[in-house]
Amino acid sequence: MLSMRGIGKSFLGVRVLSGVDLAVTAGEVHAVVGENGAGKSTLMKIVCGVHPPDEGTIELDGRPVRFGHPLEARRSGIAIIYQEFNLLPERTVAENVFLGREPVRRGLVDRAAMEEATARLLGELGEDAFGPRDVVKRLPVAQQQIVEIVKALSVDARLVVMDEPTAALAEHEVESLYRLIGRLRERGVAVLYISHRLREVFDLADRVTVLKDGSRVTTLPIGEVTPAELIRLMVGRDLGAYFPPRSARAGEVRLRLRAAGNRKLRDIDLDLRAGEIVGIAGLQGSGRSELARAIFGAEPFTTGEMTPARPRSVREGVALGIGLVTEDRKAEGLALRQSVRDNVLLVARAVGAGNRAGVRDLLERVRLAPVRRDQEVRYLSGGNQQKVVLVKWLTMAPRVLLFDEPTRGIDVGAKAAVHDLMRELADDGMAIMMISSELPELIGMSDRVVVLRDGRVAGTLPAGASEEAVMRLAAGEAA
Amino acid sequence: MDLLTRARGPARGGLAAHLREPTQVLFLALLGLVAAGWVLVALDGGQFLTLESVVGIQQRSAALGIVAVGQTLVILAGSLDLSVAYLISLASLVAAEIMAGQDGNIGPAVAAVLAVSALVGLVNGLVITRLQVHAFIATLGVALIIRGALDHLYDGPAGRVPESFQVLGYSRIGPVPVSALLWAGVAVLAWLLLSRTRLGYRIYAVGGDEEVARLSGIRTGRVVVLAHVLCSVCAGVAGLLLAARLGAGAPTVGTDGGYDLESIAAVVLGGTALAGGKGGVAGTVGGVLLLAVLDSIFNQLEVNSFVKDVVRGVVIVVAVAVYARRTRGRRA
Amino acid sequence: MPRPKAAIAVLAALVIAGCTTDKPATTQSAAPATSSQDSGTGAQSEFFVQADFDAQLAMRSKTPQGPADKPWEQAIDPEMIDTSRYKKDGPYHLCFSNAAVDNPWRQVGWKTMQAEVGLHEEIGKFTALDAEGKDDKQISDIAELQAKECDALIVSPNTTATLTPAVTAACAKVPVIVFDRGVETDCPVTFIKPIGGYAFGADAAEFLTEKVPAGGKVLALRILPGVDVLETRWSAAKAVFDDSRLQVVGVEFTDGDAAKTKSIVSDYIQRHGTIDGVWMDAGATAVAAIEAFEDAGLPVPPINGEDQQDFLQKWKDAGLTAVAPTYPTYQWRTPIIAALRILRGEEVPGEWNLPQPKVTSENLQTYLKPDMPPLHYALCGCEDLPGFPEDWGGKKG
Amino acid sequence: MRRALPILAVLAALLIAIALVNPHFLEPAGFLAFLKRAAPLVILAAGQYFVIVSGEFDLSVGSLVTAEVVIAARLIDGDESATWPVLALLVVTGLLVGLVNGVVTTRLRVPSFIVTLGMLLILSGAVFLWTGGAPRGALSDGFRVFGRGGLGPVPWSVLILLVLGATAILLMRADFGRTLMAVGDNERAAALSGVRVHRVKIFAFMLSGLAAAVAAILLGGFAGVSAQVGQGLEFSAITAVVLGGVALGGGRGSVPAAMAGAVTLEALFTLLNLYGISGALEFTVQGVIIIAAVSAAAVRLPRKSTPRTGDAHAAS
Repeated sequence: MLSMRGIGKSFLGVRVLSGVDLAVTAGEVHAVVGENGAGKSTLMKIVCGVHPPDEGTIELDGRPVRFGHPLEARRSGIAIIYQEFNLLPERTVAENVFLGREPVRRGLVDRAAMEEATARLLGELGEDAFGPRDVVKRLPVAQQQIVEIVKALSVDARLVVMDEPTAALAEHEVESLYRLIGRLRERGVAVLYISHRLREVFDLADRVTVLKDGSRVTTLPIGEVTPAELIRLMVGRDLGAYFPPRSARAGEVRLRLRAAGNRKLRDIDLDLRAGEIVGIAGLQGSGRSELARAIFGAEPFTTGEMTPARPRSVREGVALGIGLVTEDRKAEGLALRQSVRDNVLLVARAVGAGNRAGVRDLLERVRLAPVRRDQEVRYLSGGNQQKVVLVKWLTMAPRVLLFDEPTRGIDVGAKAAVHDLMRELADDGMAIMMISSELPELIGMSDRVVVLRDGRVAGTLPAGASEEAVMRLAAGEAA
Repeated sequence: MDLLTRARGPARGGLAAHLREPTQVLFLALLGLVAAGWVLVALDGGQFLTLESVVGIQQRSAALGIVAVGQTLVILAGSLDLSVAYLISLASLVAAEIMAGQDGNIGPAVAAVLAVSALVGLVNGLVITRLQVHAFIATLGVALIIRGALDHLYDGPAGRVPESFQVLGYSRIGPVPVSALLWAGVAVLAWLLLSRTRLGYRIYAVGGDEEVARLSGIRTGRVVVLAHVLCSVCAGVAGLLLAARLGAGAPTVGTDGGYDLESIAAVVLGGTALAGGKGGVAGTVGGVLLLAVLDSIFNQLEVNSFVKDVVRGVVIVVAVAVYARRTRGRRA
Repeated sequence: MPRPKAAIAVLAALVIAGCTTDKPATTQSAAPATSSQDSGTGAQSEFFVQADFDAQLAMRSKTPQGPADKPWEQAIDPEMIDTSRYKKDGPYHLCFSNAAVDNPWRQVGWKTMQAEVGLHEEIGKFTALDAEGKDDKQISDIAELQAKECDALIVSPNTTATLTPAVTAACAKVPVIVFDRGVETDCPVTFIKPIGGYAFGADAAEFLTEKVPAGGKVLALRILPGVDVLETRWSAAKAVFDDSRLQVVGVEFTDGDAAKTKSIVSDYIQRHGTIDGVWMDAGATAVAAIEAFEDAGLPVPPINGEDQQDFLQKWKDAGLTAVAPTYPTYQWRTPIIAALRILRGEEVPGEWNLPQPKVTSENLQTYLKPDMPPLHYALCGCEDLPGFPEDWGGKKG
Repeated sequence: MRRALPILAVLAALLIAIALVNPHFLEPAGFLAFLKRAAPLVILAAGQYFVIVSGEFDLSVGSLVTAEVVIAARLIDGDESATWPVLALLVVTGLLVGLVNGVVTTRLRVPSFIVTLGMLLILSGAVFLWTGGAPRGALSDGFRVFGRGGLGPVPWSVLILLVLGATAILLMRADFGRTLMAVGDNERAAALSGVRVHRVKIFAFMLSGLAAAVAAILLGGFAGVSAQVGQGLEFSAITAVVLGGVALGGGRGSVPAAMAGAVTLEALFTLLNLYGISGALEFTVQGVIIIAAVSAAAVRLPRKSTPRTGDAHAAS
């Protein structure tokens, strides 16, 4: 039904996809798996008309198509459930589900029909915790996710794209989703299913396509592959991938958590030592970023102990010598329209301290020296932007530095540079905590890997642990 | 850092939980105010809810009410309109000049007013969406343009409205003036629009989250333009009403009434978020009535106008602060 | 849009006059308008009515009837009206619909009226509503007051044309007294006003023709166009200037804004080297105009102001050649007096023309009251009222 | 500075056009007189700049100017010895009004448009309530010297403008200014860098209040007491800032450009008058120019992308 050939896509010179082929037949559940950064979401956005491909062709029922707008894709019967919710919090469930194509009777929106259809879809999902008239902002996140699914289903799509649909769902909700997908399949609807959770892939999919580094590795019927093989296909990579050598010595404890918790985290025990890089692994929603934010003081711990002290605000965190390189650089790390210099000095200026005179040296150290310091940050590459964020914290000579997805969205060369810098900093005696969804990176960089699940520590693995071991702990099951 | 965390906090329990909608708070406040007015005026030796004062409240709020309903539409769409005051003056003059005291000219005059105001709204909307000018500056600029034209062409009341059209401004059916009926009509139409038509749904969507609306296939620019056209038409209708009341067109009637900022204040007082996407006509009607009742009480007690300004300012800020506390923040 | 000829005429007048209008920022002013007439005053205002002009100029020399020490009770050429049908017993409930209290003139007047009310025990109740300068609100106010069982209704209209229907409606129910601005109907029992704008404008203009040498350059400063009481002042002045050998080098609008006034005068001084006389349609910004000359290091030419204390003080201190025609605030006493007469069934003038004295260097000392605030109007007729001077913002001398 | 270039070009063109009609304009005396007249608006624009660059509005400055002048007149009441204490009080009042605006905006999370609109009503009501509807009292000569007098040929207001303008530029180069920009650009990133966002914004509002106080002192000094002195100044100031290429929404534009915007606006008024454009149509021209200037800027600089939905290449 849908066939894509030779799809390629770059963003600002960073190649995200190249030469990807993908074919989906009616009534098929087709899983797309791959590590973070493998290009899955970009591929899905191309399917749904959010981004046009740079190269390659898309055919629908044998006819070439080119979607300039999500609406065009939808008119062709392609619906997507986004990873980020695309809901209006102030509107009701039904209004969200039918947004942009409200049923009309005699010129007026037919609310009854709308609500009835929504209720029916909710019923099909076995969802009775909320109804079509509930306002979305009052629903828990999991239920909002269901609204998102219902919204996609309501278009009578021939192809439904689901991007990590279960990330926020509870167990029984996942089962409803299974049933629903089964029903879609019966109706001849094709489902493109993206998930990290291999169990779901094996439960649901007819075929699976593996992506790695923006290319397709293989497409197989699900019966021809075992979970272990699939993981190997996803994560297996050139053994030549280089990570800086670990240093053996871990020094004094810089930061100690005992039974620390807040709304999202419970009973966290964790030690960060000078000279050590601790990796934090876990599935989406396991509390990885929340842990970093809590330590930093942005969303403080409310219970338990933290030594030397439990910061109640960002400024207290900074005063304790803690820095946070945030996950979303653009939304939380940088003032994009300000200069490199202004961004680098932001923390120092905000707290009225820090090593300003040494900024030139620091920029040199991270090899940003050639960049003009009055350049606006938004014109820099992702890698250089990340270095700006890093230098911002280095001006404070932090004792503990937390990295949340430090290499997301930057190219390979820049990744290596960031890795080298992190190790260099650790060797200089800094305590480093690193969150990454890319397991090879996490394992390659970390002296220890702490795995989180549902806001708790699920286990700790030593350096050099296998990706399978990490996955198993993170998923809480034998995958 | 409450900036980061408070937005996620849950709503408070108890009574507050039942009063989550600003509209409910507002109408309670309105009731309270009427009661307080009753007591205060009674203590002053007067009677608050006489036929005349009830009629007065309605007459006073009709014009502002109509403008505010229009303003609600643009604010819900995430925009705002500072040009309504001058447009009202323009509309009153266009109406009175074309009518020129002749009954037969009422039809063409009304049509001309609606056309002129729709055109102004179209310009507002296009400048905002096509030229990507911030609504504040765009409508301020259009306001200046209209003002220049008005000052250039008129230096005092002009035109004449025939007796038959003044019915709109003066007659009443029982305790309900025709002007209030007109206001109610406009409000009901706007309510229908917002709650029963696609355009209404899209106005909420665009104001709530332009990106979500766009991804849902909504042509966001077109929605903003239409909202502006409707808002300006409302201002035009208010201009017609004022022309009927004044018996002539007046180049200062809009600005004297302060309809630009006051209509925005009434909308916000009604619980509609200035950022858009949240609120509705019911709140605006309540907001306008609250201001009118406040005015009426002050009038009865013969409080001077400066106290009124102070109280009005405080009421608006406090109301919005209360709504801000009450509403849960959006997903961060 | 069809446009009546009158409006085109106004438009032409405006263009020719090269007017400027209200904006907050100070600006340099327009070049003097080119004009077909040598006097530079532009076309005559559409508000100009020759008969009224003649009548008002004539009234200036007539002796008003009534007590000389109470000009607010005097009337010029009164045509008395029988009011016996309104006669009733007290105590009375008087109502007042005020246009606004938004400038010092109205402020002083309003204080004076309230004090006048206090003088009369037979007034049981006095209800006043302030329309805050909004026509629409005044219309509602008048409607609301009719319901309050007023024995008489006093109206100070915000604008002439637009308040007419409301006043007409009120006439059917209560005796109505209109003052300051008029309405376009005869239905009120009496209309109280000083002689009027023609007299004001002519007084000032005649003074300038007398004091400024022939061929001298005169600058005319107006507040804003389109206000009837101000238009008459200018049209009278224009008539006088057109008849004289003075050269009007500019007619500018100041919005009553002191900063703008000062800027305009400075610009004219800069451009013409000197200005030989300044005519103003209202005195509020006269001091600012004077300061423009002072700041330029020039002697202040003959100028007119109004009876505000700051101008009178400046006049005295700087020894100016000046005159101050007035629009007396004591007219705010008269409506109360008229209302009581009407309710007692006594005759009142149908059109109550109050005397309109002017302040000259001879009588300046009588009107100058240093203990009063600078924006106080000297002709308030309030000196004998209880609460004077504190209630008017003055200090006890 | 680079972004200030277009507005400077427009300004230069306007000044040349004025000089063609009025050669006297380019003489020192003529130009100083022009600057003197422009000074209050330029100072207000600088104050408004701080608020706008932090992503907020201040609609209260116009009525604050009026209130300050009326307060000064009533308190000084012609008494020379009261001059300095009252000047100090005016400055404190300006700062205080800014403080309230800022605190209500940040702590109570009321949009600044509404807060300052409320403040506008409250100030104009309260001050006339206090004086009984019209200004009372008189300003002393000592007070008026700042708006009227000069140091030799140079008016005080021009000197004050230069000092305040330089201070504003320095302030924007200092830590405060840089963090203020960052707050206006990305409030969340600033907060996560330890910036006290509330405090920085409150300070911006206080600077706007201070600018209004100084503008009031200059305007009151120039022409004396008047109830209309501040009318419409809030819109003029915002217009001037926007004309200088400063984006509403925050994080973009420079303070010299904002001040240049104010001078340009003033030059535009002057020019329109000089060329004898009917005073009325002047507004029309003004409106067209403002929309044209801002839309030209918008077309050059595409709208700030919303970080909410994330960006494409950050996702897998």
